[in-house]
Amino acid sequence: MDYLRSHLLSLILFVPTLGALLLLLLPRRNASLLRWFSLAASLVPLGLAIWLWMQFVPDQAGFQFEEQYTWYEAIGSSLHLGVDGLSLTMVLLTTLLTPLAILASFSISDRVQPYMMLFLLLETGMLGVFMALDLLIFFVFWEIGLVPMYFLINQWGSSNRDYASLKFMIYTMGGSLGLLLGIQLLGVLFGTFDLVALYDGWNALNEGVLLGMSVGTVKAIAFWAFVIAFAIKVPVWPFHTWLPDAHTEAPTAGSMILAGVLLKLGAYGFLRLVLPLYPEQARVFAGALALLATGAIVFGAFGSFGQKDFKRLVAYSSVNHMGFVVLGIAAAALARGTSDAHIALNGAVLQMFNHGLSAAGMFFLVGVIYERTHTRNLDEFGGLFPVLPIYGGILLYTSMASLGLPGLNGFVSEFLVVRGSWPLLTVYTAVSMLGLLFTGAYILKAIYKVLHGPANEHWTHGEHKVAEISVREIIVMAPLMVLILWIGVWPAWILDVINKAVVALF
Amino acid sequence: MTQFLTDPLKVLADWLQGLFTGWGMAPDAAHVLIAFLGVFLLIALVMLLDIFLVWVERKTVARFQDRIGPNRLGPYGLIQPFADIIKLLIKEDITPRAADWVVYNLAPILSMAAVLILWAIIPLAPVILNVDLNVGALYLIAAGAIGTLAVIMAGWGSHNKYALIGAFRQIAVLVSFEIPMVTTLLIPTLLAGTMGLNGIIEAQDIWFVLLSPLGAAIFLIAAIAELGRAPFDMGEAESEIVAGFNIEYSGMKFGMFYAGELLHAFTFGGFWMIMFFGGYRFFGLEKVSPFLAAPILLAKAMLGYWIIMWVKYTMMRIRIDHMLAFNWKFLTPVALLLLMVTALVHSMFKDASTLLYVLTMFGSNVAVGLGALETARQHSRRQRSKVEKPVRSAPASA
Amino acid sequence: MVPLTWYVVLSAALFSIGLFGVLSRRNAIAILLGVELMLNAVNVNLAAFWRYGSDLTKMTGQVFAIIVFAVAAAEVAVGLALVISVYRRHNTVIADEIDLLKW
Amino acid sequence: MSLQQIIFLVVAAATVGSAIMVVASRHLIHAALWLVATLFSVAVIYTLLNAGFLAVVQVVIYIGAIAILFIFAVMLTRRDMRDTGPQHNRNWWLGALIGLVTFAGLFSVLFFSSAFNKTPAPLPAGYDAVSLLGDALVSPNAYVLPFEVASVLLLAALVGAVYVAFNRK
Amino acid sequence: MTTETLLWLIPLPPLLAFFTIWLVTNRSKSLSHTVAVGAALLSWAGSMLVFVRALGVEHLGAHPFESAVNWLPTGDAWLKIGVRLDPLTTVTLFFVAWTVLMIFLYSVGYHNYGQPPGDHDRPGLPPHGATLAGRQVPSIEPMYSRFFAFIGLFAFGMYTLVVSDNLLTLFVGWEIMGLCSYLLIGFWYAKPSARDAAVKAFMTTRIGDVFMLLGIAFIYSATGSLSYGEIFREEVLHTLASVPTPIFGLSAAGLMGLLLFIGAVGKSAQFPLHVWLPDAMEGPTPVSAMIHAATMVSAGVYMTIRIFPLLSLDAATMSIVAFSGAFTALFAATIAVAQNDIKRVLAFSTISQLGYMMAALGIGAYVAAAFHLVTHAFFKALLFLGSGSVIHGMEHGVLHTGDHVDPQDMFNMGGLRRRMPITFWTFLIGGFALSGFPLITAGFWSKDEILADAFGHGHLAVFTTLAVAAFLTAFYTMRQITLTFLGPARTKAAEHAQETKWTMTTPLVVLAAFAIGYGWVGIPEHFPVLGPLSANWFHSFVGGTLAEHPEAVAFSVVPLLTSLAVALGGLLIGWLVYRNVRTAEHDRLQIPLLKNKWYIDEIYQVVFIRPSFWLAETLTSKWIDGALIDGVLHGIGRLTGRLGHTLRNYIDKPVINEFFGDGTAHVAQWFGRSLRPIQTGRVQNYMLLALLIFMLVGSVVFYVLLA
Repeated sequence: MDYLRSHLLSLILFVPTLGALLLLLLPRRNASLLRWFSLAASLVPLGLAIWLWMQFVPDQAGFQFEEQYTWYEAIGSSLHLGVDGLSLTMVLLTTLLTPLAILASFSISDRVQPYMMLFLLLETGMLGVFMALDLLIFFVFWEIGLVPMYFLINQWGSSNRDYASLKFMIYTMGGSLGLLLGIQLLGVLFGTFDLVALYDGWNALNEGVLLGMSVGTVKAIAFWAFVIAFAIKVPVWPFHTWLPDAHTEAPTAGSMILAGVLLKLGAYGFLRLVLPLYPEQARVFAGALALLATGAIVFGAFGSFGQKDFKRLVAYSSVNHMGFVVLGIAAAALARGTSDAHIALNGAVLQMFNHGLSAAGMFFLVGVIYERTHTRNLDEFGGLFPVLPIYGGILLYTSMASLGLPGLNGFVSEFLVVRGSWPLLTVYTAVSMLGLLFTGAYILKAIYKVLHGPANEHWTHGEHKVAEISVREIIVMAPLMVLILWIGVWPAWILDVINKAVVALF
Repeated sequence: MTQFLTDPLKVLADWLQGLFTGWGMAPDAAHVLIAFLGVFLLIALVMLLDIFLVWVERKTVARFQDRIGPNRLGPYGLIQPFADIIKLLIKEDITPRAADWVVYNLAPILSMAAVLILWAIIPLAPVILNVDLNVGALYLIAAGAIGTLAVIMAGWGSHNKYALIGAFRQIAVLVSFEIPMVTTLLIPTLLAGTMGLNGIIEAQDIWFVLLSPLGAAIFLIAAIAELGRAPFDMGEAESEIVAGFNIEYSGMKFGMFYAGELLHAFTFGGFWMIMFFGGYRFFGLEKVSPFLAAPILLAKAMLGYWIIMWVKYTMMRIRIDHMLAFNWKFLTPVALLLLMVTALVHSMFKDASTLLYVLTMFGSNVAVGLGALETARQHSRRQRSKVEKPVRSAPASA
Repeated sequence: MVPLTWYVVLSAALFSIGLFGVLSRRNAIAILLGVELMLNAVNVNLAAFWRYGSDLTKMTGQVFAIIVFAVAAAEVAVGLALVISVYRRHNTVIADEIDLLKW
Repeated sequence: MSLQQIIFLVVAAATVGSAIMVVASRHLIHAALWLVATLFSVAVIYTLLNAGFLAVVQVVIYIGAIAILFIFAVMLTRRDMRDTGPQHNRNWWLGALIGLVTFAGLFSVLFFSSAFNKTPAPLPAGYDAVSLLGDALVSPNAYVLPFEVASVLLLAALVGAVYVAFNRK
Repeated sequence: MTTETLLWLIPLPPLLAFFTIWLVTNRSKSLSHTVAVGAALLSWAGSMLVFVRALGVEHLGAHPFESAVNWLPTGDAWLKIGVRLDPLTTVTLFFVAWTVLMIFLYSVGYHNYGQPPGDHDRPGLPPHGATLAGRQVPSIEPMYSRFFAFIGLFAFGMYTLVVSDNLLTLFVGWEIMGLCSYLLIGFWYAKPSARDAAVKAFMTTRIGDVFMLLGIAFIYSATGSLSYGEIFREEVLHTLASVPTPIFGLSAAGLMGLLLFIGAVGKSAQFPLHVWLPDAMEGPTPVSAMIHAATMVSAGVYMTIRIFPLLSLDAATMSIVAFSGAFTALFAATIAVAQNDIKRVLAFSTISQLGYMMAALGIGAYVAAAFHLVTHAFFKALLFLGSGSVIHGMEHGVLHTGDHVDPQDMFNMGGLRRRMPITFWTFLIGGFALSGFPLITAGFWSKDEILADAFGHGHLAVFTTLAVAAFLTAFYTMRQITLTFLGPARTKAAEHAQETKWTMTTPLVVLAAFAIGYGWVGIPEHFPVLGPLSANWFHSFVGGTLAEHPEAVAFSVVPLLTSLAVALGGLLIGWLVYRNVRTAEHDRLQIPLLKNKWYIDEIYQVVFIRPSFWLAETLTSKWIDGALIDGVLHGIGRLTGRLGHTLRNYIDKPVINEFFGDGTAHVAQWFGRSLRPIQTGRVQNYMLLALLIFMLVGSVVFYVLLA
């Protein structure tokens, strides 16, 4: 037990890798064994993460469950893990979504072994980013998370997958180049990559000359290097165009994880690195950030509303929702330390979690219907409600959550963000309301096109008759739905942890 | 006089030493001479014993086969072996033309020698240790190696298919069964903490058979194979390859092989007893006088020999591939496993109360044995089903 | 007492004989025999040096000898296996005739 | 000329003689048997060196396994068990030369260097080479690693040999 | 059980009913409606209990029942949510409970419980009737259970909204009702008109909601709290009133009020955002009643009354409210005149009545507004249910006769007075209440009070507008009654129309009772004769909600007479005109402008909806994302590709590969070729060679170098 306590994080982090390796030993033919094994392998971290949540002490500031192992002493980088309220939430989200995604991909029958392995590796990558307290480790996991996703899209994706995967890969890589340079700068400057150390050192350093420029300039450049990397990942308008392609082409479970967790990496980067490392620059450029965020919200909503492809529609909705996260972050950057900032950040982090739930759910539901009809074109659906009452109910429920209906989770976070950013960024907030309005528009459009309207005979009769959602798929949705409602009705349980962390950090 | 009773050899040696030096011989030379005398004495005794063994063997097999056996010459036909020897001696001494003279004639001598050198290390009594080699157990194997050599020389030397085939088969058996034998030899070594036979005997306040019955069993099996006696008599499978490696031999050369085999069997009986049944020890009697101890050992050896005979005359011969498979796939793994288990349990319980110690050791052995048997049974069942399936399904398909 | 020199000379002799065998026998197996001789020579040396060493509690010599045994066993096993398989393929064990490995 | 020296000389003579027969004899089998003889006398030399363990192991491994293996191999690689044709290759004289030169060189170096003519220290009382050897072989601060490596090597050799010699027909 | 606990519990039964029906009893129709009605009954009982208790409290307004819990941690504070029972809540709860219960009961009959399932009814379409023993009879609704689940949720929303003590939970209930209206209007989702209506309703109200959300955020950030008790404290209000904002020079309070008011405009279908309400008639009639009477639209007004303290701080806002309200009242009335669909008429009348209330608020008469809210809830529910009953009867006739006329078109009706007496009389009461028939009907008292206030506070413009609207109201109400019930039947269907079952008539009767009786609790003190008889309980009670008690306006004859005149006049004229109009052609008021609702929908279509589609599909997706951003990306990609190509062709291939790479290889090859002959392939030769060389070197080293 003690061992478990003291190595909890590394266990959570590496159990999936272990599972992936063990997966190699299993017979390749026996698909069901592989599936169930990988499911089990991904359930272990979930269990551990829940235990972690129980053991976590919200009131205690700073990082908990810290672990530090020497990794690359020569350049002063060590495998330093730890969680606070922010990362804890994200860890929970990741460990929750991965089993669901794996369960969702039970329908994959082509090269199950590599598929599942990639998934487990992906989980490690994502968890690593959330747990890392060392810039280099952070970056390493950041990139690790990229590779499996690339292959998932490129190998198991749909028609246009090559383009999408390449775009995803190159775009994100390109973004992270700047990040790498920034990290190097810090590392070289202080001889350590340890975040906790850098927080003080880097902030203390304010005047003087670096690389022939004034520290301010250097910091500003580094700031943008970081911001662009994360902005691409989030994605903030106008860096978002990789997202619709990637999401649309990725396999269902892939999109679940992509929307559910990968996007959060960027936002998390903002919270973990940008705000603490560059409070000054963040305050200066908050306006620009807010502008981009508003762009994401409004254009995301518009773009989503303009799609004919169900999955693209959902994909754009991610842009729209993540926009709120960034808006909250911008607000916090502007007025660090005020209660408005805290509220905005609470909203942002909670929005990350909520979007993780609802977006994953939406993508899964899209996948479900795609598996049955093999089309994502909204105009080809219509009137499916009588055929798929249960599916319809679930779709309504989930889309309402993503629409931000009060009583479901989306509302709480969006309200908090709006509340937090209103006094600070009044105009941007007001404009972003347009986005909120169109959120409703595209959600309703989807339901309108898919469920409502005169029944489309092609799907309701004959050999194309679509089958009702299966029990397995319901099981995938159930936890998401429960959480959606739970957070919507009683957010305190999670928001309390977030809030304490936020107050302690900013 | 009492000293003679307690330590006769020493008395004799001293006396002779005195005698020779009295004749003006260099002390070293005298010493060497006495040593040689001792060796001769031992060999002579052993040979006598060997001749006696012929009688024993024939009697026992007769009894096993519900005959009477030799019964004309002397009481119970005790004189019969001597008659046999005379017969063998007066036979013509044949060497096939194609045969390789040296090798051919060297083989029987070697095979006899291989047995005889074994006696160099047998501790007959606490004071009659012969050579108390500190690697006795290994020496056993080494001697076995020489026996192997004899067999192959015989097989090759007599330039005869059957002989060669027989030799090959014999060698295959010998070489492969050496491994479980060594492994099981390690068990007494491990328990006693020495490879010296006397040390092993000394250590057997509790006979090792109680601590490692399975080890004893495996050793016995391996020994029988080593002897090349039924059911493992691949070398001379009368019904298949007339008489195997000694087909071309006749007269005393054959006699040597024959006697060698008998003595070998007896000797291994003795070693078995030494390794697992306390050698010359018998509830403290051995302390009284070597004149008690040596007979005790011989009696025990005779018992072991009898058991070996018992096996030989009750079991049918096993096909060679089965036998090798049995060795490599069953006996060796079990022996190794047993060795590990023994080592483990021994190191865990040796300081515990004697009763507990014995019980755990015995229990672990039994457990290993049963487990092994069960696995084997499973395996064979699977094999059988594999073999039988077509038989069962054939009529259905036809 | 026997001086160490005798032993080393003996082993030198063994070694040279083995070397000759290795170099000049045509039969692959015979070559291996030569190798065995050389190995033995080495072992004799090792044992002798152990015995004549200053510190008898250092078993280095014997340990080396043992390891040489192991190596020898391995070498023979593999070597003979090779010979046999070559024999299967080319029906010869004459070293000169096995010269596929040329330009 | 003490007793031991006599014994040594006898044994040494036997060794060298049989060794020469190994490389000289026409019949491969004889060569193998002569090898056995050599090995055996080497074993005796070990005993003279108070290395009983080595002696026994020598017999077990060399005679019991290696020699037998040789004989097997010989028999497996000869249709009829008689050897035909010359046993030495064309430039055997070169080999002989090299052998001689080697021996000469070594002899000159060894025999005339004073470093080697020393006599052994008497074995201390209660000196047990075997147990010492055992400790040396398995004690972690001695030779356990080479020992393990050797065992692994053996295993590999075993597998390799089986694989190579396996008859794929 | 303490009143607070009770308050917490009141909304729950319908919610539980929703989940129970959704998850458990979905298959069984009878179970479902039992659960739903049972839940409604429970909430009703709770509300009544609370109501009674509330009556027993002195100065309830000063010290309301309150209880709150921490909900959201915000920084170092908590956002509390809770329940609150003050007079306004009490009266609202009262009518909500009654109407909801009645509507639940009514729905059982309306969806033909007990009838056989239809021959080819499909979920998503209204039932087409079944053949029973060769005769066409109404068939039961296929999605019966789902309907009850939805209205259960709806009721939950309304109750939450009413009992909550803060704007946030109010907003929660608000939005939940928005969802339910969407679901219920689109209940027959397979009907294109229905689904369009649903989306329209949701989106239109959402526009309001978005502003309301902003308003809430504004209030929250300004006052740090959302519960009425906090934000309506004197000092808070004072500060808010003093803070200026950049937007039309409104004070912060005014801006907040305005934002929230826009929300209400959306919900209560005030002028710019009224378009969804008429289309909402696509839903089943009980839904219409639910939306237009009991709950949703009332919610808007209720909220506006709630924030009245805030509102009243800024005159500008007040006047905006007043005028938009008055305008809506008139505007909607004009449209109502020209409608033929029995429910649409009612819908527009609703809009105009809500306009009344807003106007009343605008002029500061929030008590009157509340009063009218309650009475209107009763009689409008009555009217809708009545119209539903009429339609039902007509459908019966349609099925019976088999000639398929629109059962909702008033010009297909007539003479139903005899066919369905109960419906007729109740509808009549409702109608008269709506048109403010003097003295007996509740509508009269409430409407009169509004007029009186308008007059008394000197908002003459408002006063006149409202008066005209009132006249029109009376007129089209009478028109409706005449066309529907009086005169001979216009179609065979109407002849064979049939009175509906007790489940539908009972609610009518009950509501009728309220439509008459509820007026009596609010008779102004100074009213001749009647005034002294009964104290103006409502005024004193609800008036206690606010800190400063609004003084009852002095009685004057003008408004009284006006209201008498408009009401009676309207009724009379209506009857005279439509007494003998047989077909729609003869109806001279069918002006296209009015009939098409002033072409508002078409205008919106052109001004907002099309552009938004263009924005989304063309501008954002095609141009910005597709062309601009991706274009840039692809450009970069192509550029780098070109660069790599150049490097490869002009550097790598010639220089590195051919010169360095192959060159080295060639040299090595040459060496190899020339050294080849040494390779005899005989192992012994190699060994010989090696040893010879070794010896040479060795001897050289040993004998030459070392010596």
